[in-house]
Amino acid sequence: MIFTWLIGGPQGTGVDTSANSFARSCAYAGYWVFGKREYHSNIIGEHSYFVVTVSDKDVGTFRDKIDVLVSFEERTLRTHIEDVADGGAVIYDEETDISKYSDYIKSKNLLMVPVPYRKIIAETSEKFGLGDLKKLDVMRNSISVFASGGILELPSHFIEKSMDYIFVGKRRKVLEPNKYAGMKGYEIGKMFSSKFPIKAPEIKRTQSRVILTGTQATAFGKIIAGCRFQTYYPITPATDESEFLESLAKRYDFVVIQAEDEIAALLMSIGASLGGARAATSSSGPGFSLMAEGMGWAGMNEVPVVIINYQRGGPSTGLPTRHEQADLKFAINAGHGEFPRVILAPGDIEEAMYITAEAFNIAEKYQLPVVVIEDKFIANSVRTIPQPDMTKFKIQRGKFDSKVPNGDHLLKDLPVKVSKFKRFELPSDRKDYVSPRIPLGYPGFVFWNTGDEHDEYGHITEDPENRTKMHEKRMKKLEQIVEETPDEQKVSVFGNPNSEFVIVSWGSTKGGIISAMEEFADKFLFVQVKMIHPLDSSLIKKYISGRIKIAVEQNYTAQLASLITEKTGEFFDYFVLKWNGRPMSWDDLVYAFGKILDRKAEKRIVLTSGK
Amino acid sequence: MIFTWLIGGPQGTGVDTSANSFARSCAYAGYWVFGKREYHSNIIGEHSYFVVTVSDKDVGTFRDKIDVLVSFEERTLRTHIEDVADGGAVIYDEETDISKYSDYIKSKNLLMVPVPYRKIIAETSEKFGLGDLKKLDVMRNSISVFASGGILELPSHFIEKSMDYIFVGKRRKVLEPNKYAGMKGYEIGKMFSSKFPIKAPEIKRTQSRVILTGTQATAFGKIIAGCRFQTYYPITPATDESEFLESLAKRYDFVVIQAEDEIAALLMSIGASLGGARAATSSSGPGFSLMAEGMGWAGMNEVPVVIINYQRGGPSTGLPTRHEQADLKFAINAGHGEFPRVILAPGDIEEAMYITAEAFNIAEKYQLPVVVIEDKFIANSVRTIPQPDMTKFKIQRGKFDSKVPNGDHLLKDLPVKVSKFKRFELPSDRKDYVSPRIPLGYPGFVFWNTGDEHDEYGHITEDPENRTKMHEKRMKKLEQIVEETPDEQKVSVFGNPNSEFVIVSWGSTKGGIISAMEEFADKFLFVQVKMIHPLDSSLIKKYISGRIKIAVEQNYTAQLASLITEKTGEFFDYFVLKWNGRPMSWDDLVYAFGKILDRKAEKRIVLTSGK
Amino acid sequence: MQKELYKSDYESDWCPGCGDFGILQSIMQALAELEIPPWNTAIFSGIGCSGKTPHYINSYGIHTLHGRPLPFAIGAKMANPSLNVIAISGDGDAYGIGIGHFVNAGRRNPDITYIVHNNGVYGLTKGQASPTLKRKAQPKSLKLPNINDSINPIAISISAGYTFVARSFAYNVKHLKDLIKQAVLHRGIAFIDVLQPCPTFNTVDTKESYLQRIKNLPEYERDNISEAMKYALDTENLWIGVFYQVQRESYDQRYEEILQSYPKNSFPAKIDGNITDISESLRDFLC
Amino acid sequence: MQKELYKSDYESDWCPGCGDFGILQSIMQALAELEIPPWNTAIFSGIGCSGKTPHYINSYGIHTLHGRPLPFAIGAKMANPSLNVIAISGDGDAYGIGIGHFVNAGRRNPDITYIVHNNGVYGLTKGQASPTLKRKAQPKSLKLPNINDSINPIAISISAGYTFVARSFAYNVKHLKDLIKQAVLHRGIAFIDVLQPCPTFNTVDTKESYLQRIKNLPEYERDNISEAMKYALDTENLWIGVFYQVQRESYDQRYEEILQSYPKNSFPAKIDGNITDISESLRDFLC
Ligand SMILES: Cc1ncc(C[n+]2csc(CCOP(=O)(O)OP(=O)(O)O)c2C)c(N)n1
Ligand SMILES: Cc1ncc(C[n+]2csc(CCOP(=O)(O)OP(=O)(O)O)c2C)c(N)n1
Ligand code: SF4
Ligand code: SF4
Ligand SMILES: [Mg+2]
Ligand SMILES: [Mg+2]
Repeated sequence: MIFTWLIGGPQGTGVDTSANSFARSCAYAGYWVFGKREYHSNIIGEHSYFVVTVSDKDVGTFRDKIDVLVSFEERTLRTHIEDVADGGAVIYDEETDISKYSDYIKSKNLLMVPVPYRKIIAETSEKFGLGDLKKLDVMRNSISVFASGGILELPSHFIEKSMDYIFVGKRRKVLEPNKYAGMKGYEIGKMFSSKFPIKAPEIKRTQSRVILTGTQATAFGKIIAGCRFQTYYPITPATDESEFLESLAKRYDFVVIQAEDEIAALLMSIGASLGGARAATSSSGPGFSLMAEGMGWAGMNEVPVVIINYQRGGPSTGLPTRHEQADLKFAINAGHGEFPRVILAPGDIEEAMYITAEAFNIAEKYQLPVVVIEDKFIANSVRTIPQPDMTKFKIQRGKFDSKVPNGDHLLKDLPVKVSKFKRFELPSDRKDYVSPRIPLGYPGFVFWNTGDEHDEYGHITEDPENRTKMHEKRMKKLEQIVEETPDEQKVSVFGNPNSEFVIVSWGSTKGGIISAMEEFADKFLFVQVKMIHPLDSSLIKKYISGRIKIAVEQNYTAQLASLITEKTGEFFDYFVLKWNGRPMSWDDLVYAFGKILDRKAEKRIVLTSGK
Repeated sequence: MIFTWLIGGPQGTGVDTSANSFARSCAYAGYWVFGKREYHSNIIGEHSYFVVTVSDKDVGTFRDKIDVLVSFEERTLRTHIEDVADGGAVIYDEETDISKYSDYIKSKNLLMVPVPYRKIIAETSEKFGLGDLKKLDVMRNSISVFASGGILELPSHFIEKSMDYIFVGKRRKVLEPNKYAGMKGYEIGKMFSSKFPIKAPEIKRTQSRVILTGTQATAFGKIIAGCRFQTYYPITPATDESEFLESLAKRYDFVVIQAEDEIAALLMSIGASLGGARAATSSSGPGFSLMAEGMGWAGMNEVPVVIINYQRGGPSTGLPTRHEQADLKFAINAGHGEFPRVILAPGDIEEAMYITAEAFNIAEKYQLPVVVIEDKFIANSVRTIPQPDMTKFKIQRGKFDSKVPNGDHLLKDLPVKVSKFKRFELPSDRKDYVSPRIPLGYPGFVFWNTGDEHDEYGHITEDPENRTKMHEKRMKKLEQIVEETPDEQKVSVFGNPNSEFVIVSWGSTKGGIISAMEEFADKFLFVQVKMIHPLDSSLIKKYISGRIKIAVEQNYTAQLASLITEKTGEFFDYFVLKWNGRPMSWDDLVYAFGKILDRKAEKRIVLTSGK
Repeated sequence: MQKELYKSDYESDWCPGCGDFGILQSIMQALAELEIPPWNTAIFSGIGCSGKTPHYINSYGIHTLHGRPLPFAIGAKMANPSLNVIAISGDGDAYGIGIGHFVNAGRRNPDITYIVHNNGVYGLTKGQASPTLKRKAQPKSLKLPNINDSINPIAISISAGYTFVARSFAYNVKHLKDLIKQAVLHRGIAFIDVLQPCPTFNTVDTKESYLQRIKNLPEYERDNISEAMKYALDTENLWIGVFYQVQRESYDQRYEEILQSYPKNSFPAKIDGNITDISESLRDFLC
Repeated sequence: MQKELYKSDYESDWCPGCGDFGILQSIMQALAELEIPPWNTAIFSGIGCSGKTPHYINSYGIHTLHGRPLPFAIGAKMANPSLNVIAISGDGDAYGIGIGHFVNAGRRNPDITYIVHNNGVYGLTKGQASPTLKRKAQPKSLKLPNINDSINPIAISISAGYTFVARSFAYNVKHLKDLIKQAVLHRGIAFIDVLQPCPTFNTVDTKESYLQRIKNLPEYERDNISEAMKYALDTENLWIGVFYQVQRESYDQRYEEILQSYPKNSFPAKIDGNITDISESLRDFLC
């Protein structure tokens, strides 16, 4: 069982909150949910919408066809009615004139559910003595969520529970009126439920789940990993993560700094890392573009630091609130000169948590910057995931001696003698290129760092022999990482290992691909690349060579595919691409895969769905 | 005939000037010269040196073996004596104790030429009444250049002529003393000339030549092309170009702006370009790393702008005064998201001029940022080149209507009516993706620009259909460029078209490769890639496929080779690499090519010569 | 000229009641009253709600990068000094990420009008603290009270060498319009900090709270820097009007002085098919 | 402690007579007199001749990026507030490319000492004009007279909220050393602009010309901002000493106030193999 619910409305009028409360209600009732948010780079007024997919099985994608459309103004109706599935339900304001859609409604056999928003609100206002009706307009949200529940026969107490969660703080005082008005809507919905085939009764489950957005999951990954230092500069869609961390700052003694720009954001984190902290920064394209120089410094000085880049539509300011995966090659090559770095790409919200946590281990183990490359679709979507299993993860700080003073003791007790620490000790072992590390302030020692080429102590030197070795020491870490990282951290593989076709993709396309593949039983193998740089090219080659290769990416140039060609010499046969700022839907992928199987596809399949 | 002359000494004591004057003297005498400069990131004191290669044929490389070593202090002698060729000459201060080198001198049969610097200076001082001997120490330079001339029987009036050129302005008053002291040195040199086989008499030539550094040639390229707006922020080795332009600013009414940082430098140039100027900025790695965001804006808004990136040793501050070619992939991918740009790589000083000039045509024709990627070796070397042929080049501004007001006329005469200009008109023609362009201030019209995705007028829009088209319009320009650019602007090809081996390289390795190939008559084909992005992969494939492929690059990862593999699927067989901050010498390349021909080479040949 | 001529047909999407509307009106009115034809003005903006302003005006409008309108604007002005160039920022744009360009522009004195929409928050990214928000203030979106002190843009601009420094209030269109007219006519960099209520996010610095604290600057010689600084440093009151004005050669005038016949000869849009003859310069390098 | 303990064995390569030597001596002497063990100090520098300073000192020395020592230093200080953190810049580094960080640090008041080697030029890149070079000055390397006005770092730092603002002269080691000691002891951001002759390139602002213009600041209450500003704006004389000092909570103190037990609990180097239990926070998301 799976259905799609969409709510739309002017930005800033509660659409997101409604969608979240509907998603939660379904989750409370035992369903898996996945919610996708579409909004403008605008504060109030532009049309935004939210699609919630509800299923009795885990779900990580959305469909173009809507089963329940929720509207409370004309624009949403106009924009989305043609996407409603045959026999779907449409909740609308009874005062809207729907006559111009009547032919369409009939032809699609839509179940039209008129809701007397104004009347319900007026009645509620009177009952609770709330006054000004204009200000109460926002109640349409609750009413429509409850009405949806009614149609679906979703037990109303789950919706009430989600309202309890959402109406906190100053909003608490309007909780009861919202529930009251909501139940009016619920009753209306219920009147139509008999005509609607989809039902959402409570279902049993054994497992505890949480419902998280990608930015929340990423933030939790940081906390789990012991990161206590985050810098940021506001930018969509990255900011949500930092603000979420700020909301938890007191609980975890987490230092979140709003820097003056992204240059400073990264450098502050590098400074904190030198001081011994697990430190991170999060941004999106335009901010990430300002970090190239800082990344090079961290690479040169072998400083562990974690950078989250939430990709959005580019180039430049681009489509600030829309989805794209086009920063990959930039991330791999950002910064002049050559230095080692790692690029990790979680494919969904759950992975966003674990891979982010793991990023700190890799950063410290190999002493380099790690970029976790996410995107707007992961960042702003919500999804139910199994309650995180803390035992899955262990903090590993590599060759770091963290026994440092923390201000507890008197400096007088400590040594006055100073020794020079070989922070960049050249390897004696041809398999291990990582040097021991201590933080600034480590008693009895000193070292130097410099962006210049340096000797083992970190002092500037232009000596050509030292240069040949030091540069090689740093670069060799990339080979070491490929060697030492378990395959399952590098790729995830799904589908039929004997299939003729292989799909290769990265990041948030994962959920859609897995779901769409199910339509074509056993026809595809799917390789999700999680560690994109350094790329384990023989591992990839093993999976792709000899098969018909399909690249699925949300960009114009098929960046991962071209990287794989560079490393393996294998060319892709098909490119399934989309760059209109909207994520690939399940329908998109089913269409593309179907075409390919039917041998009717062009080499480049450019997808354009979405509003 | 070819010989190598090296002068060394503490930085800031005139070594460069001496080398330039020696090179000029030889050039006046009819020779082709090539001079390579090695120096530290330091102002006064560290050891620097300059190698001048002199030949009766055009020369664009240097050799490790020195025929004439010029020193006036112990350190230079110690550092370089072991590089002197058998039977080579060594000019040194007669007061230096050379006994510890005597065995070596004997074994190599070196011609030791002691110069009584102190005595000559004292005598000169007395004759001209100059006083303070310490301050006159710098005369050692002139003396040693003249002494070299004496040994080589280079007619002394050529050296005098170069002194006339160099001692200008405040230094004019020391011209005569320098000549006088110099002639004393000349006489000493001459006393040894009979024992030295290499001679540099005047030779005839038909052609006029100029002697230029790479930065000067690049600056001239800009002037020729009508660029009158340059921004910069000081950085080695790029600054020389901007300072040279400043020295010519009055003559050409050239606006050179020292910006507050490289971010502003690029953006000011973009602003000037919007105003109608041909505008450029020049920097090196660390500065270039700050330009990623600005490049994206220019790409998004289709603004022509020329960026010169003089690569130096990276990453980070790296080796600020040393050579490397490691910014290529960064240049191709700089900036989040996808946008079109062009990367051009001149291979020598002459090409630096013509390709820079051409860069403005390409930038304006296709309305995008063009990066001319040079390097320290081109920037700081000097070379004789045929006098530039102005007829080779034509300014082409593409679809730019430059009939703009320039302040001459009264605004009152001009229209008050305004029309919206379709600055980003979508193509009607499937082969031409470039829209008409007018500058800011063009009477009667207005348009908008934005880093956001935009409609044809330049207004923000998040519409998915428009996005699909606009993004494609921009990206398609890359294909258009490959299509329309003549092959000879994309690559230069040297050597034997039927050879089994093909060498592929880019940038300043060119001179060395061509020279070294001559040692192995007809064994190699050499493809120098000049337009690296967009890459004409079928053109490249045509040359490389079926041959044994050798990549020659001054970096660790063989960036061009990996790009070619990405685009053609062809793997390279050998990688000749060097990343110690020193350019590849002729000897380096002869060694590497020889090994490869002998089938004795490892896949990666890492070169490490140089001091 | 008619103000309507300056109104573009692109629809604004600011929140109802936003102070930006007042600033937009003031700019259009000032340009109309100064009779500058629309195509002779180029307006450069940064990123933010404020950054959208040029799209709403029927002039050349360049919506640049966050924090960077000034360098773009300076480049354009130097390429064509006859353009009327205006730069627009939000307070995050100008005083946060962009303050490097802000300060450095003072040393150049380009002939540009710079209008900063000062609303105490990062509007477009949903209400984080901007550099002008007071320490410990906690408007609606902040998860924790503001940890930073607020910046003093007036004192900084005077210290940085700005030759025209003023402040106004977004809802006082007449006052602001008059200042913009003076700023455009001022030869050199003219900076106006505009107190701009953001009713959506800045629940601390509201229209009402501004109105309570706003005072008109008294009479004094506007080139008296210590007097100007006195009012700049008084952060109890919100003084509006021109704090400081002085004449100093503008950036284009400085180049005009140094070069032979800039901008006439070098105005670069004039170049055509003929390449520049460099033989005179090459003479030095002949060999 | 002995000054020698602070001397590293890495050889300096500054030009003979460079003012940087005096600054280096002053720093080492101040640290010795304050008895701060070498390993408890971390010195962050930018890029330039000045930027090499940490290599010559036997402390943790972090030679960062051009214009960026402050953000690095702030990060380290916040991760370990018990470190003694010093930042060093050249004038190009601090007042040119780095002025954005310079101004923004004023709002945070991190407990850092910031020493700027003010030599009027970009030393390491061979003598271009720095932001402190006077307009129309033309030291040796400049092809044209300086086109920009000079910046006033004292006035800007006071305007930006710095809580300790001072100036000294590189050749007056005692004066500078005493200021550095005060600066290190000051809780908050302490800024010292050091007039530093660059005999190699700055042929305009020479040791002699500085000596003629230097004057000791008179007595006044150091927290009097208008008095401080008066001397800051007087550019005829080169006033040295402390212009301004005031107590305001430092950046780490501000976080200490807001968080539960920062830095003790969050001092992050302490984390070990155990992951943080997030179940309390997850409770909100259970469904
Ligand atoms: C380099 C970069 N970082 C971050 C952003 C995201 N961003 C968009 S608007 C904005 C802040 C806007 O605040 P302000 O400048 O005060 O303008 P307002 O919206 O308040 O008018 C930011 C940080 C960006 N576009 N570019
Ligand atoms: C991003 C960047 N741009 C430019 C440079 C080149 N650079 C090195 S030192 C320097 C200027 C140094 O001047 P200043 O800061 O005054 O220090 P000084 O050498 O005078 O002590 C510059 C611009 C760089 N390293 N990084
Ligand atoms: S968020 Fe604030 S500044 Fe932005 S449009 Fe709305 S009210 Fe105006
Ligand atoms: S160039 Fe100037 S600042 Fe740099 S070391 Fe030499 S004298 Fe000192
Ligand atoms: Mg703002
Ligand atoms: Mg300096």
